[in-house]
Amino acid sequence: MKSYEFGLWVFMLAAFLGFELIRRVSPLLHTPLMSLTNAISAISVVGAILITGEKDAPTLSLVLGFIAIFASTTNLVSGYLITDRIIKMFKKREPEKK
Amino acid sequence: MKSYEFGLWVFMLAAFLGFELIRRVSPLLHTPLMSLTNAISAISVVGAILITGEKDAPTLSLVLGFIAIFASTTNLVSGYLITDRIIKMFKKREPEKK
Amino acid sequence: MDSVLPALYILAAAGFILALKWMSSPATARRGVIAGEAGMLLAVIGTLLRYEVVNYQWILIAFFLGSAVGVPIAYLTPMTAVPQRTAISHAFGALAAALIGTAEYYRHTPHGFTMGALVLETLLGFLTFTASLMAFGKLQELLPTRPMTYRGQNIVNLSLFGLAVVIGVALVISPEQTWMFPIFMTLSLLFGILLIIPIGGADMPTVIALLNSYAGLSASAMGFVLDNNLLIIAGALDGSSGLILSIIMSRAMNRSFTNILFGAFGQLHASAAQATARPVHSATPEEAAEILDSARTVIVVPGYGMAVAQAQHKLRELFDALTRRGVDVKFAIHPVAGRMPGHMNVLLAEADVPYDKLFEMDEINSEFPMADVALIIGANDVVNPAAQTDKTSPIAGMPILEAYKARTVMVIKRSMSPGFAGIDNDLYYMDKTLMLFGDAKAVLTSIVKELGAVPRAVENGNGDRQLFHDVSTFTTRTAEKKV
Amino acid sequence: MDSVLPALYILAAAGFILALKWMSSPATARRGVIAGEAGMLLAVIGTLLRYEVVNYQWILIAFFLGSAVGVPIAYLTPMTAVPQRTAISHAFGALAAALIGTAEYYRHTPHGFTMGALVLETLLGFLTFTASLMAFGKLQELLPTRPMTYRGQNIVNLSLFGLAVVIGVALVISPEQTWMFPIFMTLSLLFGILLIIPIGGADMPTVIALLNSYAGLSASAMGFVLDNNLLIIAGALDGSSGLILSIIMSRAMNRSFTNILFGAFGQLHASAAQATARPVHSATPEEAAEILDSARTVIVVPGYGMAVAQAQHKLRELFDALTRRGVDVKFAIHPVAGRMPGHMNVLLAEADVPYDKLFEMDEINSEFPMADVALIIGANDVVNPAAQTDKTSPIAGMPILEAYKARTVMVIKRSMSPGFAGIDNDLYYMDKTLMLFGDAKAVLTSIVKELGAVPRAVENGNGDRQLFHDVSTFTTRTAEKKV
Ligand SMILES: NC(=O)c1ccc[n+]([C@@H]2O[C@H](COP(=O)([O-])OP(=O)(O)OC[C@H]3O[C@@H](n4cnc5c(N)ncnc54)[C@H](OP(=O)(O)O)[C@@H]3O)[C@@H](O)[C@H]2O)c1
Ligand SMILES: NC(=O)c1ccc[n+]([C@@H]2O[C@H](COP(=O)([O-])OP(=O)(O)OC[C@H]3O[C@@H](n4cnc5c(N)ncnc54)[C@H](OP(=O)(O)O)[C@@H]3O)[C@@H](O)[C@H]2O)c1
Repeated sequence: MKSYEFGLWVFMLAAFLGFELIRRVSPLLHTPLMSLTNAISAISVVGAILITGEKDAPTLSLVLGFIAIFASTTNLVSGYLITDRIIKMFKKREPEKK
Repeated sequence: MKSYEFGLWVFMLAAFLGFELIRRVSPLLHTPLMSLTNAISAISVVGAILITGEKDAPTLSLVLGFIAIFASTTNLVSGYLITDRIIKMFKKREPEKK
Repeated sequence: MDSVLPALYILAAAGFILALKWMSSPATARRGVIAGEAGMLLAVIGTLLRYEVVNYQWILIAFFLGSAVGVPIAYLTPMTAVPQRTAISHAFGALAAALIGTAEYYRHTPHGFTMGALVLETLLGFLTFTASLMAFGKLQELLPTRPMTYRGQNIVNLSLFGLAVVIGVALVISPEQTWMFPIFMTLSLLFGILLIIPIGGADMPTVIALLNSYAGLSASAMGFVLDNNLLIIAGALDGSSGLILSIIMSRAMNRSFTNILFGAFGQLHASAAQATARPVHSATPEEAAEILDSARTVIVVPGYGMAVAQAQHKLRELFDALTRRGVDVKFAIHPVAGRMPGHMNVLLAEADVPYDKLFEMDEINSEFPMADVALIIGANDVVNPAAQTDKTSPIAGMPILEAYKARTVMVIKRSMSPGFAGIDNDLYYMDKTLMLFGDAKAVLTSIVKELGAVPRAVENGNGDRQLFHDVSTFTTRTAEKKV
Repeated sequence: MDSVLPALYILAAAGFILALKWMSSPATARRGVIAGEAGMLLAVIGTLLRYEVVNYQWILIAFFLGSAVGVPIAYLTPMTAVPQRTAISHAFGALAAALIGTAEYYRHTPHGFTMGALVLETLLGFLTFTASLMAFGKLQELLPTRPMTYRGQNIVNLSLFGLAVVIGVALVISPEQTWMFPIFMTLSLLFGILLIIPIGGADMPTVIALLNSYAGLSASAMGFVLDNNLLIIAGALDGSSGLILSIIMSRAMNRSFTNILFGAFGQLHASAAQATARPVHSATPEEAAEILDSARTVIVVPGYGMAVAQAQHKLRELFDALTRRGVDVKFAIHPVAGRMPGHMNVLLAEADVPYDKLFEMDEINSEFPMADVALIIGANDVVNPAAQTDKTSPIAGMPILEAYKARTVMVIKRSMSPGFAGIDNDLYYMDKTLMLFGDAKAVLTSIVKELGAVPRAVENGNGDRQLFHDVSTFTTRTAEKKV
């Protein structure tokens, strides 16, 4: 089987799964959801590492890869941290419940 | 990449997806759900065809494959038909709604 | 061709996924079935067209025979026998998977990871095969339904299973030792039988769901063996479905898997039902008809007894008669009422009760205190207040329908004998409870007939309906087993 | 090693899936973030350990710089600026994807399917990059926020896009023609800019969600290029998330995608807001405090104005003061109140309002008729009854919060000027409506201060609370723009 064929299987399943998962997210959390998916999209860092770290990478790859790693790391770090910061704000007031 | 590795990817995604999908099914429909998944499990027919239809299949494969095709076709046919039969029973009473 | 076939498989998988997705609500369920059928069609065509497949005659004959058996099963199975059909169909599916694994072993004798998958496939396939047959036998009452236990049973079963696993591992290590395979097969088949023997007939639905899950896993494993994504996906969907249903069921019964598999629950408590002679009020169908007619709101709680008596059509007639008289009738459906998930829903749907009159436990429990009558038809455990009040009860903690909060409770059953859990029900002895002894169908028939005779309460000149009966005046008799 | 790395990737993907799964409710959301972080960590480690990766210094420097920029962004961004941050982060993500595609093109010049994926990756990457930068500019008000339109704009944009697609296809057919690539790049970048120019600042949130979806698809395409399942999965999850959010938003605004992308909506109706001089009742903060104090139930409707004024903390103080006085205070959250999905929820959570006091539109709409006071703070479109009554209104059919059904309506805003949709709001002219003109934060501050001064209504000897004001006695003035 060709490898892109496997890619299509994986894409189809992941897209369905994404729909089911996101549809369930409470509107309360749509803002942190946006920053979380932002952070997840920083997965490009994987591709960036692969092209930058390669043996004998040409200068073009090095330069573009460097920028790409920088850009996705920024996303990665700020995305997770800000999501965490937002999530921490959501709390039930404990004393009121008891 | 080894082919079973792809299999693991696919399995992981499909299992998550299955959980999300089934959790949403209304209890109203749990009985037809059971017969539907029954029908889907008749997908074994694919494997059965592959071993029976092979060029120069040994007699053992032929016999076992034949039984397997028979068994899964029974499932397939009765599973879908009975699900359909059950589903047709579920209806809102139209006159009452208007 | 070579790029079309994989596309067919991907579309087939999407069809299965959409089938489950659309199954989530009655409005889209039919579309779901069609998507599932389309998926299967694509899968079969996509397989038949593969260049490896050259030999068609046996395949077509088997197709034909399978359809010849499948069609009558689909149309002749009564709705009450759906659990049995499910069981037998698991048996068929698992057998197919196991046989394919066996054939593949003798043909190609795979190694490594693939052999591991093959061992898993055949183990689960064979054990699910015999276990499902046993479950079928118990549900169809071809076999004794009570759990059969003996000392050391769990130890015997576990050692057998352990032995099967050991041989399985040995096979993975040296697949060429073909002499081990028949032993492995036999052990798996045997374990399937022994697994079910100690489980009571009433626990079968949960077990069946679990077996569904095993059958799915077996199909997934087959996908790994044959390097076929479609099988992996369909198997995984199946496997999670079975697992979730069994979790839902055991949660609604407030029991754990281990308890079901090793507990021999039904047996344990059957003895708890000593008919302590306590007085109950009983009533005749005429009296019941009068009370129902004068009620404003009635909540019907159907249970296993309604299914056994096939009383759903009569119940619909009662529903129609009462609705016509202006009574507000609702149905309260407990998640494990009856003997399989969604059992009551299917039966009532079969009898044309509109599904927007059926309410789940959480939706309706708050309405019982406002209901004039709770009419319990062949249900027992699902309305037993002991679940809430008695911490030592075997069903303690199981969520129940709070029928005991209704102003009047009417119970249709044949005797004072207990239900599936085998325990007494205090609800029957309450002052506001009236017992209508008899077969559910017979009693409902009489009530419907009487209702035709009773003049409509609203027409009594009195505009507003009122309950005019005093339950305590009804015949009091001492509870005894009647069956 | 060779069997560990793929396992790391699979676990990473599972981490992302669990992250989204646990994001579904506040109780599990933190666990979700941790799962996401763990997934990312595994992905990065799994990549760094791959045997192809031999050159670490640049990678580590870039890591360091990225973190140095990312940490301050995370901690210094005020909650009101979250939409902008999201936009800039999409720009970064898309840029990374596009650059990786470019590097891969010049290094390996793939063919066939892979080249198709690469073209898609760079097209979406570059256009999302510039489009997100533009969106950032509009949200941060570095660029004029109103839509900029000119005749034939759509035709220009579409032809540009068409040209980019044609060159893209040509590149797929003959990837060796490297001279085409820079043109392709430039066109994609340009199209991103032109796409956003005609869209109003207020439509940005929907556009941003859509760009999120594009960025996700771009990452998925990268996965196909680099033959990397993890990228495909993460991209697909991202893509569907963006798509669903934009669908939710446009549905809640009762508009279509095409309308948002080509409609230049904000512009169109800005002119509709002619301040017809009609009389309104206005009140002072003291009067408002009195009314609130004497109410039993108050429903607060926050909107964009609360966000702009950063009034959420004062609002919490008001909530506390009223709750202490025995008033039942609830918050009604419209799905598109504010300027991004979940905007109000985040701000109120930031100010420590317990989230079980926040109610979605469908939950709370039935409660407005029973509410003594609906307190509208900087919201406008989401409570405009024209959506229900006036079929010709641009927001006709958009579901609204039915604040107009409350016994008394109080509105805090700075003037009579309209909101995002640019249309007048009849709610303000109703007899039971009181306008509290001023900045939301300032007005709330005064009300809270006054509340301290007013003696508690319950303490007036009169046990049961009663509304003792007659709205029509309040100052009537003629509506004019105040800003
Ligand atoms: N639904 C599921 O998925 C599922 C799965 C596994 C286990 N279960 C278990 O099954 C039980 C279901 O509860 P349930 O309340 O529905 O049933 P139940 O507790 O088993 O009680 C059924 C009652 O129906 C009466 N009955 C039997 N035949 C009758 C007839 N022909 N006419 C009138 N009455 C008749 C019986 O009393 P008489 O003999 O006196 O008539 C019996 O008390 C629960 O304990 C549940 O845990 C359910
Ligand atoms: N949430 C989303 O995801 C999203 C996405 C895209 C579009 N939108 C759109 O945004 C709109 C949101 O509706 P909305 O009711 O929240 O807001 P709105 O209709 O835009 O109205 C906001 C109101 O707040 C007032 N205001 C502004 N600054 C203020 C301040 N400092 N103090 C007090 N009041 C102030 C303004 O009136 P004054 O100038 O008189 O003060 C204005 O009327 C909807 O039309 C929606 O379709 C939302």
